[in-house]
Amino acid sequence: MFEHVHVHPKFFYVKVFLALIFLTALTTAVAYVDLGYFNTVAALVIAVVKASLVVLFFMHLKEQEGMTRVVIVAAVLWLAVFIVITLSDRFTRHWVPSNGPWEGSAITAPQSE
Amino acid sequence: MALLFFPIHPPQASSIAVEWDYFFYVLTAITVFFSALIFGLVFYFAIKYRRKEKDEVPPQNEGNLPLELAWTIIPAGICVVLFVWSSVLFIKTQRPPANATEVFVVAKQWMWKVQHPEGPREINQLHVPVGEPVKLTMTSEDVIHDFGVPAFRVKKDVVPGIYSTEWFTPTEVGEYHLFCDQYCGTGHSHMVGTIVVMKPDDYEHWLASQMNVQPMAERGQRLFGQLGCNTCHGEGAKTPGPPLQGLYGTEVKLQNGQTVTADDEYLRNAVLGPQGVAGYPTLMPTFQGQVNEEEVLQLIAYIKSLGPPEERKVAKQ
Amino acid sequence: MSTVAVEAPSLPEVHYLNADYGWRSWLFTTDHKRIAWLYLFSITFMFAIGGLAATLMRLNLVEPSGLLFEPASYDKLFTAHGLVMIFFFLTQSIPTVLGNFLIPIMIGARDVAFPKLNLLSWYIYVLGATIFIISLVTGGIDTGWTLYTPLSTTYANTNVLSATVGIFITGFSSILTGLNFMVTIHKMRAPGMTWFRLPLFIWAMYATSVIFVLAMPVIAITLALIALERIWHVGIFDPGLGGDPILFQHLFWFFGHPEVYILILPSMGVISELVAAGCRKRIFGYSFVAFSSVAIAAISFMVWGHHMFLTGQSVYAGLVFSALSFAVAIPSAVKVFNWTATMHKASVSYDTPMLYAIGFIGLFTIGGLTGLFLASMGADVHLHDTYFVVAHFHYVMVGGAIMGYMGGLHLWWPKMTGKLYPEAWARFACLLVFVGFNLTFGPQFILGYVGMPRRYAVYPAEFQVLNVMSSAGASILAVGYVIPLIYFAWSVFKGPIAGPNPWGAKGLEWTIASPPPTHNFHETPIVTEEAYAYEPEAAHVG
Amino acid sequence: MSAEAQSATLVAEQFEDLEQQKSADTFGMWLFLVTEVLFFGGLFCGYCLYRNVYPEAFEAGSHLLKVTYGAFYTVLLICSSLTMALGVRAAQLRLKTSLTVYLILTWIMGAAFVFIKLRYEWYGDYLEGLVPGVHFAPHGENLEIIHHFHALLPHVSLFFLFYFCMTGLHALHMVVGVGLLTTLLIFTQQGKNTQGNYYWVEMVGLYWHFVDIVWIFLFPLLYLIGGRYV
Ligand code: HEA
Ligand code: HEA
Ligand code: HEC
Ligand code: CUA
Ligand SMILES: [Cu+2]
Repeated sequence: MFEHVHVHPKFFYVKVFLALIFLTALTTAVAYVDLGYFNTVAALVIAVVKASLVVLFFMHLKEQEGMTRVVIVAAVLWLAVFIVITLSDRFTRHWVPSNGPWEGSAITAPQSE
Repeated sequence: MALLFFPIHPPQASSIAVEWDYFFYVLTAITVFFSALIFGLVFYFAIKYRRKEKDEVPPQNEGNLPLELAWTIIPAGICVVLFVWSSVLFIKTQRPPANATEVFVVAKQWMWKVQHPEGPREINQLHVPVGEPVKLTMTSEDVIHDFGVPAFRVKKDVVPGIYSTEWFTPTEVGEYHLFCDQYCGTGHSHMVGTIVVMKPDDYEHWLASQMNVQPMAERGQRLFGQLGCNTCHGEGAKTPGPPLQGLYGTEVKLQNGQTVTADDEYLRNAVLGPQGVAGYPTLMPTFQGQVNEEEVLQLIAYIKSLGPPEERKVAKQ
Repeated sequence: MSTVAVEAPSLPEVHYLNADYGWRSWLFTTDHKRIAWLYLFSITFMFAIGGLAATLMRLNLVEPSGLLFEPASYDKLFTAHGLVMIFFFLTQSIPTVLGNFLIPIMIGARDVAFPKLNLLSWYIYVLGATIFIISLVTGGIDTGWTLYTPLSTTYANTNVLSATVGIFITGFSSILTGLNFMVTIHKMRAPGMTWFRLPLFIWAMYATSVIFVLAMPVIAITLALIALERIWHVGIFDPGLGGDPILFQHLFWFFGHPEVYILILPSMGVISELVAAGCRKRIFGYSFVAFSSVAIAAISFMVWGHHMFLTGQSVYAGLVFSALSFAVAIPSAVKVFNWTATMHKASVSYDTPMLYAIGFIGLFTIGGLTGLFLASMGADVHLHDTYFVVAHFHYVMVGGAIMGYMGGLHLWWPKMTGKLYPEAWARFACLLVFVGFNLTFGPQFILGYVGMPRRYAVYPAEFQVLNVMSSAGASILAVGYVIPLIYFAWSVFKGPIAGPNPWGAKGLEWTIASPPPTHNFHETPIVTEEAYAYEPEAAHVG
Repeated sequence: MSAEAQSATLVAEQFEDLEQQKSADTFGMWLFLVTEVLFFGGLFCGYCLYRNVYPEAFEAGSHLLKVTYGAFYTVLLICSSLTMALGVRAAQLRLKTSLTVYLILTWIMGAAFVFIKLRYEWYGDYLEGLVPGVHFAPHGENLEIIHHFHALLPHVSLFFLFYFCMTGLHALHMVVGVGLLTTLLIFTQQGKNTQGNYYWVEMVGLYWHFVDIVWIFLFPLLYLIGGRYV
């Protein structure tokens, strides 16, 4: 039964490795270019790509059964929900809710007397 | 309800309390209805279909899709209604009317310190006139507290480092409980007080009878001198700080390119430490630890009293 | 077989309880059934501690000025009560006792996937509980079970550090248990045991395990941050240093709300089994009940902010949380209605387990519906942090979760011990619990509406009558919990022999001897039918 | 020993066969990693919050770190991931010698990571007064950078708090990983990993790669904030 194991050639791993090294160089280089806001976006996108490479090929997620994939996606999703909602609180705390249609008047500015 | 030996509802003493109770009764009705329904059915089935023989097996069934849908959709519908209604109510409680009288509250373990802009200060008491909206601006010197007045159906956490607001319009003259509702340490249950709602005349009378009345803004002005603020913010100061005249309510440009509104909370932060206002060096020293929250409120009152926003805009152009 | 079995049932010669003797055979066992017993003893001990604290609290509240304690001691009592009940009793209760005992049997496996890890979880639990108890006896902790900052990080000068260490450690026990159960349910099912043939208890345990795995790590790291802040005062939650005290509440409730479903979901699973067994009927709408467990688990991760409506949380975030809180009520409602419908045209037994199930359905409905008051932001403005909240969560946790746990214990006690408990006493205790419970927590709804804040050691005199009622109820409730303790112990020695299937119920666990042999099944069962496949005329009692 | 009997001794009693055991173990490991994601997740959440509240302080803090270190660690960890992956492959192919070599290489890189981090980077930070709670008093050039960004010291301190918590937790995982590798090496010498049950190696591999992934995120989030052009 052990013979059914799917063994990749060495070169398979070396390719992934080279891609990772390249992306590391890229992310470092990009940091030295002024993209303003997009510096962060670029850094994160590259990090996600790198992480996916590791998960898919080094960790053989591609060969895992469906459930494992579901579990991984769920974990990342929950983490995202967690972070997004928490931040959304902090950054909308000062929004004053406007009058709604039920009050019959138009939107008002934040209260100041 | 003197027939009962215990209260079954709190006094209904604010404008929101009426609306609130109405919503509460509806919720209660729904709860009673569904609880009675479920209890009733369960008891009824339990009696009607009780096991009659030791190894009896009833006919089986798989379920019923229309029924499932019905008891998914009906509660969902009720929930939507409740959600909208409660949210509208909530938003009302969060938006003080523009004409509200301001009162300032500082909580600390374990007391409530209240300042009226006109000057009077109280501890664990708050005097307000009946029929006028009151807006509280609250902060804490230590842990999180909560300013709750059951008779008014209002409550809000009082968080250190943040100005939280709460408002109500008292409708009945009387004395009501003020509770600290957020657990804040050993003295939590002693952190109670009284809200005294008075007829407008009585209230004026009370205001006048207070000793040592100095309006908050004046106290702030005195502090402004004592702390040396005017060495930088005064007329012709050597080290230039931004002029504070008419600052309140305007948009402030920061060095990092953002603009923020100079509201109470911004002023609080600005008094306690540099904010990075565009066009000025980050020289303002930090006053954290040198002024307490009440004094900060007084300074803010003073800064606010320095003129309306319009003048500033004109002056800047 | 339509006639009652004539020959008296007898105990099997060798079973998991007598397969081996001596304390080593218990403390080093990897048998999931024995580990269930280890947990049963430890959590009952913790329940007694939590209950003792509750009793003292209720005693204190008889007098408006506090009958027994200074506020400082009262604060330690309710903190100990909340923490013990939540982290050291209810979280473990059904999963580690009934779950451990039943999951492998119900899915037709010899044991859980990682038996050694299972034992390790128990040791971790004991270690955490010991540290926690030490922190209690050496001075206690007075922050409330919610550990809000900056009170817990800066201002409290009680044993916050050691208590958090205890909870931190116990959290890992739960993580490992959840992981173990998930793998077991995925990988160890007997041939033919498809997902939709699983008993609903397994579905519920699965959903619970998912929450264990996803939520427990967050509380672990949060507690670590508290410790860090206490030791070095670095300012994560301290507004004076730029920190945000409300961040703590996000971290806490991101765990905290899923945690309350950790408490209720297993109980819901048990209720499904109790109702099926008590009615000898397939659960009405099996797949709806099964999926609602999963739906509850999923939505439960997105409603945490309903504990923070009044903290100064953004109104917009509040709206989202409120809407989702209403959404999570729907699957709960679906469950309640399906259980009720199952009883329609059933053969309802009046055995104790079914009585507990009936109690659960009613009380959980009340508890859940009062949860809707709190999920309504507008209503929460007045009810937040009053006794209304206390009443709400005791209705769902004591009236719901513990009723389920007690019912489950009664249903499977004959399986665990091979003995029957005295039915009359059991029904009497159940009745006491029901009456005492309602008397304890019913008045608290009114108390809350009238305005009495929670965590008050002293209170205004006008609340006294309601408080005395509540305390009176608590004493009845306490008796209702102590009686089972006695008759369960009695039954182990003197109880009549139960036989493999005393209830005439369906399920793999009823096909094997009581108590079961060490490896549960002599040969791996092959499952060919759905759960609860009751065939008319085929109930086999005995 | 026949293959049949040999595999029987490897299967724990609760399992039917090795296949079931292997898939259970692997799934268990993945689940464990999920809990790890959320364990780190709490810190990431706090990090995201404060980074957005005090962007200038986080930029300033980041500029006090040395990109060279960060980049070097990243490359080191990627290399170690490669050797680990090749180690798993060697175990699959039952190549005892090359498995040993790969494990040793991975071990060395892991240990080097921890050593350099503690001995040079963290100790350096300590000397520069960048450790919140213990010794936080940035001075000299560092202080200038902080001023340059108009950042406030307490906020920069928050950055360093997250820096130390996150890299600290990561380093702790590295230490555990190195311990696991040591165990694996012993097992390998006993021949346990090259008789078909390569999945112990695979599971340690999963863990190792996971720790690598965490670093892949930590590197840009901590060392590369806001661009380096200043
Ligand atoms: C077992 C634990 C458990 C469970 C299951 C629940 C279930 C629910 N809880 Fe509860 N809750 C707690 C334990 C639990 N809670 C605890 C411990 C606290 C306090 C924490 C602290 O501060 O110390 C708390 C506090 C709490 C609050 C915060 C209150 C405050 O502090 O101000 C809120 C607010 O939304 C809330 C809401 C809900 C809702 C909407 C549900 C829903 O899931 C309920 C769903 C169930 C039903 C709705 C009943 C069945 C339905 C029907 C029979 C049909 C009819 C239905 C409709 C018409 C919709 N809970
Ligand atoms: C699972 C959870 C759980 C359970 C079961 C209970 C059970 C009970 N709880 Fe409570 N409770 C909480 C969870 C729970 N509680 C939480 C989370 C809080 C909030 C804490 C906070 O604010 O931080 C709280 C708070 C709380 C308060 C509010 C305190 C305050 O805000 O000031 C009160 C007041 O009446 C109370 C009462 C009770 C009572 C009377 C019981 C009764 O049901 C208990 C009955 C049980 C017994 C009496 C023990 C049975 C006896 C034995 C097992 C054997 C005896 C021992 C030996 C022979 C050795 N609890
Ligand atoms: C050493 C000089 C100095 C002193 C003393 C000083 N400030 Fe300032 N203040 C400044 C400077 C410079 C700025 C603008 C730079 C900044 O905020 O980063 C400023 C900004 C402000 C602002 C924000 C103004 C705006 O336009 O947004 C307020 C409000 C303020 N100070 C109030 C005070 C108060 C109140 C005191 C006394 C308790 C005080 N300051 C003492 C120098 C000073
Ligand atoms: Cu202040 Cu409670
Ligand atoms: Cu909740």
